Amino acid sequence: MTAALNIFTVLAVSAGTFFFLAGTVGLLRFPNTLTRLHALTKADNVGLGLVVFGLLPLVEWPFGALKLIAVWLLVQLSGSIIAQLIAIIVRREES
Amino acid sequence: MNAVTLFGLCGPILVGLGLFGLITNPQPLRKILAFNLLGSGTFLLFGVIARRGAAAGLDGDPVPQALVITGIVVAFAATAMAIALLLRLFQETGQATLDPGDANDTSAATDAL
Amino acid sequence: MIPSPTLLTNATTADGFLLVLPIVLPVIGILLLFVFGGRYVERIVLFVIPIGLGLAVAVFAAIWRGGRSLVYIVGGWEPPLGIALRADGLSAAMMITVAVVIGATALFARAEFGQPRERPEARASLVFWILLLAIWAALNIIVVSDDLFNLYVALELLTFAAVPLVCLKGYEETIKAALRYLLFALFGSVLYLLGVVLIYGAYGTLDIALLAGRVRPEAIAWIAAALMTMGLLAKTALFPFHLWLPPAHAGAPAPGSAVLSALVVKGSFFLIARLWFDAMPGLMNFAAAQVLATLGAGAILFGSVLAMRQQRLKLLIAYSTIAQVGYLFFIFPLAAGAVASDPWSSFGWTGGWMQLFSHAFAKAAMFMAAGLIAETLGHDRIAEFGGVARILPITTFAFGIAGLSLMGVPPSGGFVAKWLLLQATVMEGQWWWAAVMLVGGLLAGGYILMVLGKTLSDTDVPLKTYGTVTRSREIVALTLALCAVLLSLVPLRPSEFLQIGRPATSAVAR
Amino acid sequence: MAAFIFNVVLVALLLAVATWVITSRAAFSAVVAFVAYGLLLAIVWVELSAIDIALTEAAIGGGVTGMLLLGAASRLRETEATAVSTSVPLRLTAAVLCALITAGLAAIVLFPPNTVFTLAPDAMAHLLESGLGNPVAGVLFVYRAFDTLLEKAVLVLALVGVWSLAPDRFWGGIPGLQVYQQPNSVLTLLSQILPPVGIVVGIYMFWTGANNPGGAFQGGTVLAAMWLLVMISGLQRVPSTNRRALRLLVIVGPAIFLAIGLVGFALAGGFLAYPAGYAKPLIIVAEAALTLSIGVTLGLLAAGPPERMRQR
Repeated sequence: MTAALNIFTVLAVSAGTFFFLAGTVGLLRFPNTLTRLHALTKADNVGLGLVVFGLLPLVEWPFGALKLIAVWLLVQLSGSIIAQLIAIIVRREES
Repeated sequence: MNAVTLFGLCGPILVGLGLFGLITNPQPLRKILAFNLLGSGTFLLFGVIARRGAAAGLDGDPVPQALVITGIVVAFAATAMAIALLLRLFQETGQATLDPGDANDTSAATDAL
Repeated sequence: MIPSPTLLTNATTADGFLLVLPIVLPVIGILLLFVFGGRYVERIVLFVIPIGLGLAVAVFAAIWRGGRSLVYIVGGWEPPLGIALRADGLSAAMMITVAVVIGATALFARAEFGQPRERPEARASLVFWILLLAIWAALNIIVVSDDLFNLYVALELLTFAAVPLVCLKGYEETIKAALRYLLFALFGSVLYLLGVVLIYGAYGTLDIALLAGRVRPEAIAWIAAALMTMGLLAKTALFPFHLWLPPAHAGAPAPGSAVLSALVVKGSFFLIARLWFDAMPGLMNFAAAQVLATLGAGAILFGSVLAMRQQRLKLLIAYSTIAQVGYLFFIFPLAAGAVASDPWSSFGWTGGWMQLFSHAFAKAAMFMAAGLIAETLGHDRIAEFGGVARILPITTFAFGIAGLSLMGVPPSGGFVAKWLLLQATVMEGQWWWAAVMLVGGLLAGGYILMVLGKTLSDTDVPLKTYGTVTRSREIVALTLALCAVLLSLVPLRPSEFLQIGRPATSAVAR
Repeated sequence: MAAFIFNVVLVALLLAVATWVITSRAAFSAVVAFVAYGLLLAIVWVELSAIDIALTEAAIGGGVTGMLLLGAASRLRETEATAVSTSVPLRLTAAVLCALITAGLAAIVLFPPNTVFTLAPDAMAHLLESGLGNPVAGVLFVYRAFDTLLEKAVLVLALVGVWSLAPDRFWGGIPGLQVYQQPNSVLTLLSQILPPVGIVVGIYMFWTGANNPGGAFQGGTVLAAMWLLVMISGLQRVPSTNRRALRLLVIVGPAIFLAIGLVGFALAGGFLAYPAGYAKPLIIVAEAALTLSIGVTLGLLAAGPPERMRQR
């Protein structure tokens, strides 16, 4: 059981890290602000989600897990709103 | 080398970087940034001293840790005041520099009254 | 070279609680002013200042009568875990000087920053009084606190009170001066803090009395002492860290300049002295003392020459501060010299501190006189001072006798100070400092007489005046100048009061 | 081993970002780097087992200081072109001086004194008397309460200093915080959802600070952030600085702390001493008031000096 959970954790966290990596590459390589933003938000949300998901079996239940999920939700909230704000500014500057 | 020493070496490097920026960068905003770097390098050094003082079941000596917190608050107050001064200077003059000419004195002060 | 203070103990003494009150009172005043501001400014200030003066006198009297230090352990937690307050004769004398100058400044400033009850709250007025009380609180902590980190917080309190005072008028140049001052001061405080960190790491305490017994002359102590001293020198505006001072001190409103020049730069000097004489006496040696005094000598010559070249009175006085602060640093080679049997009863020790006290009174009086002249004429260009002595005789007189003290001419506290220091140079065989002092005295004579000569000269053109100043403010300036003269009544020998509470010298191994 | 590699990478990142803060040409990107630096530094503090400091650093270094600097950098952007650089000899001299200081300090880190001094046992020995479980809180509110009291006075004074930069005619007016001009934007949404959570977190941080990492300052900073958010999004007006209630909020913390300290004179035999058995409740009362005051003071410090008289 523990072995299975450990394998699950390794897989999920690795996958999450991969998304972070992809997002970072996108941030560095994409040509303009909007596409960079796209790379960053998509990758970060999924990446962090997978990392949190993978870590769930390792933390105490229920409060540790709830804290992790709360962290993920807060990052979702602020990340998406900041992405919107940056996009608004980009559009205003372009027009 | 263990992790504590590693962080401990970070402190002096940050102090050097901050000091260099504080002395050489002519823009006040950059000086303020450098001051913050310098301050955090100092705090880090203190943090390493605290960590090395781990005893009595604690992971670190709580006295330096508390002093660092006080120091961070004071450094923040200083930053807030410096930025307010800088922005006021900008409002008055449209510039944000302390004239490089008066690094060697006298002329700038003559209209002070 | 300095005795190890094994006899200093950390236990609250009978009147120790007196040390807390001069710190707490101004803080209460600040909080009250901040909330009630406007209508109650004058009442709050009139309440706080006389009580504060009384408390300073009480501390002085307790030490005078008891003949020993007052100690207070805050919260009952003894160092190294807690913080101790300690006041010896020197601290008490500092506290009295601070209280008198602050009190006089408050009287002087009422005309400029008074707040009539029916008028809406004014910016400059409320801010000025809060800053004045904050400077008072910070200096009172600096003279009594025995803990290096606590002193750091007090130094920052002093800086944050002094910087807004510089740009209280809000002119472009004063804002620049304030920003430059703040950057210098922050540079100084971080270096000081860096030294504090190293000291804690090496010796496990920040208590000055405990450190005295633990610090050994080794690399880490030297690095810490060098960093702390450099930081404090930047705050004291000792040559070559003086660049920020003239525009800052000249740009502040007159009562502000008085406090900045008379007291604020002395706060960090006091700490340098505490550091070398009290916290790390084992480090003090000939070379270190000579370096400090050389910088002081540089300040005397450089500051005096530049003062002579100024065209505006307030700048002239500010440059003179740079020079006069230089004399203070002679205390290091002259009190810690090898010849004097012990530092506290040396001529250099008393002379150095007399210089600090007399300069505080004289410089405050001078800046007030300069403020009165500027208010009357609408400018402070020295070249156009002809006839000032006729319309402002009391002010000119105050400026003149304060000037005597700076020149070191009797009867004045400055004379006593400089005579004692000269005496010490002879006894220590360090004649080179005597030469600098004599040149400095001549130069001071030059710039003071230049101003006085102008005010006494007559002009054909009638003097245009912009405003009038009240007699009472002139008298405040005169009283401070007379305080500097009064110090000349001190006998010309090492003061016993300034030795109270200093570690006994019997235990010295030479 | 893995942990050590993590730390090496962390340190490398930290130093790279710090170098960028100093050497970057554009001030704005230097400031952005500084915010990242603050967050990395918070992780370093976690690694050094100083969670209280990590929280403070994240809240201040990465948070409020970052906000102040970003605001300043964006306002000052147009002035950058006029800046001149310092001469090469000065830079070289400074570089040598700084390298010397770095080397000296590094030597001290590498060759620590043989005897390690620590006050940890002392601090723990008396912690029970205070009823606190967090030794850092014990130092801040019991052993060295005097420092903490002074630090609060420093904050009030800094606020006075910032306000004093207002032009005379705007004294008592409204701080020049830049308010986001579009109603019903996504920012409005954020400032409706986040503050309830943030306020709970802020209060929890203060409350748990007695026994766990956290405390008045960290909690107060979170409260300040929430207040700033609702002001910037335009959901709440920026208050006039002449309001008596606002000023009372700024000083209520220091005032109560000072009052408790003075009560100690009468009841516990010393300034800032707590009567036996009452230490913890008194500290909690002081911390609660301080949390509120710190929140308001930090918010006002970030909002800047008064710049107008009437509400827009």
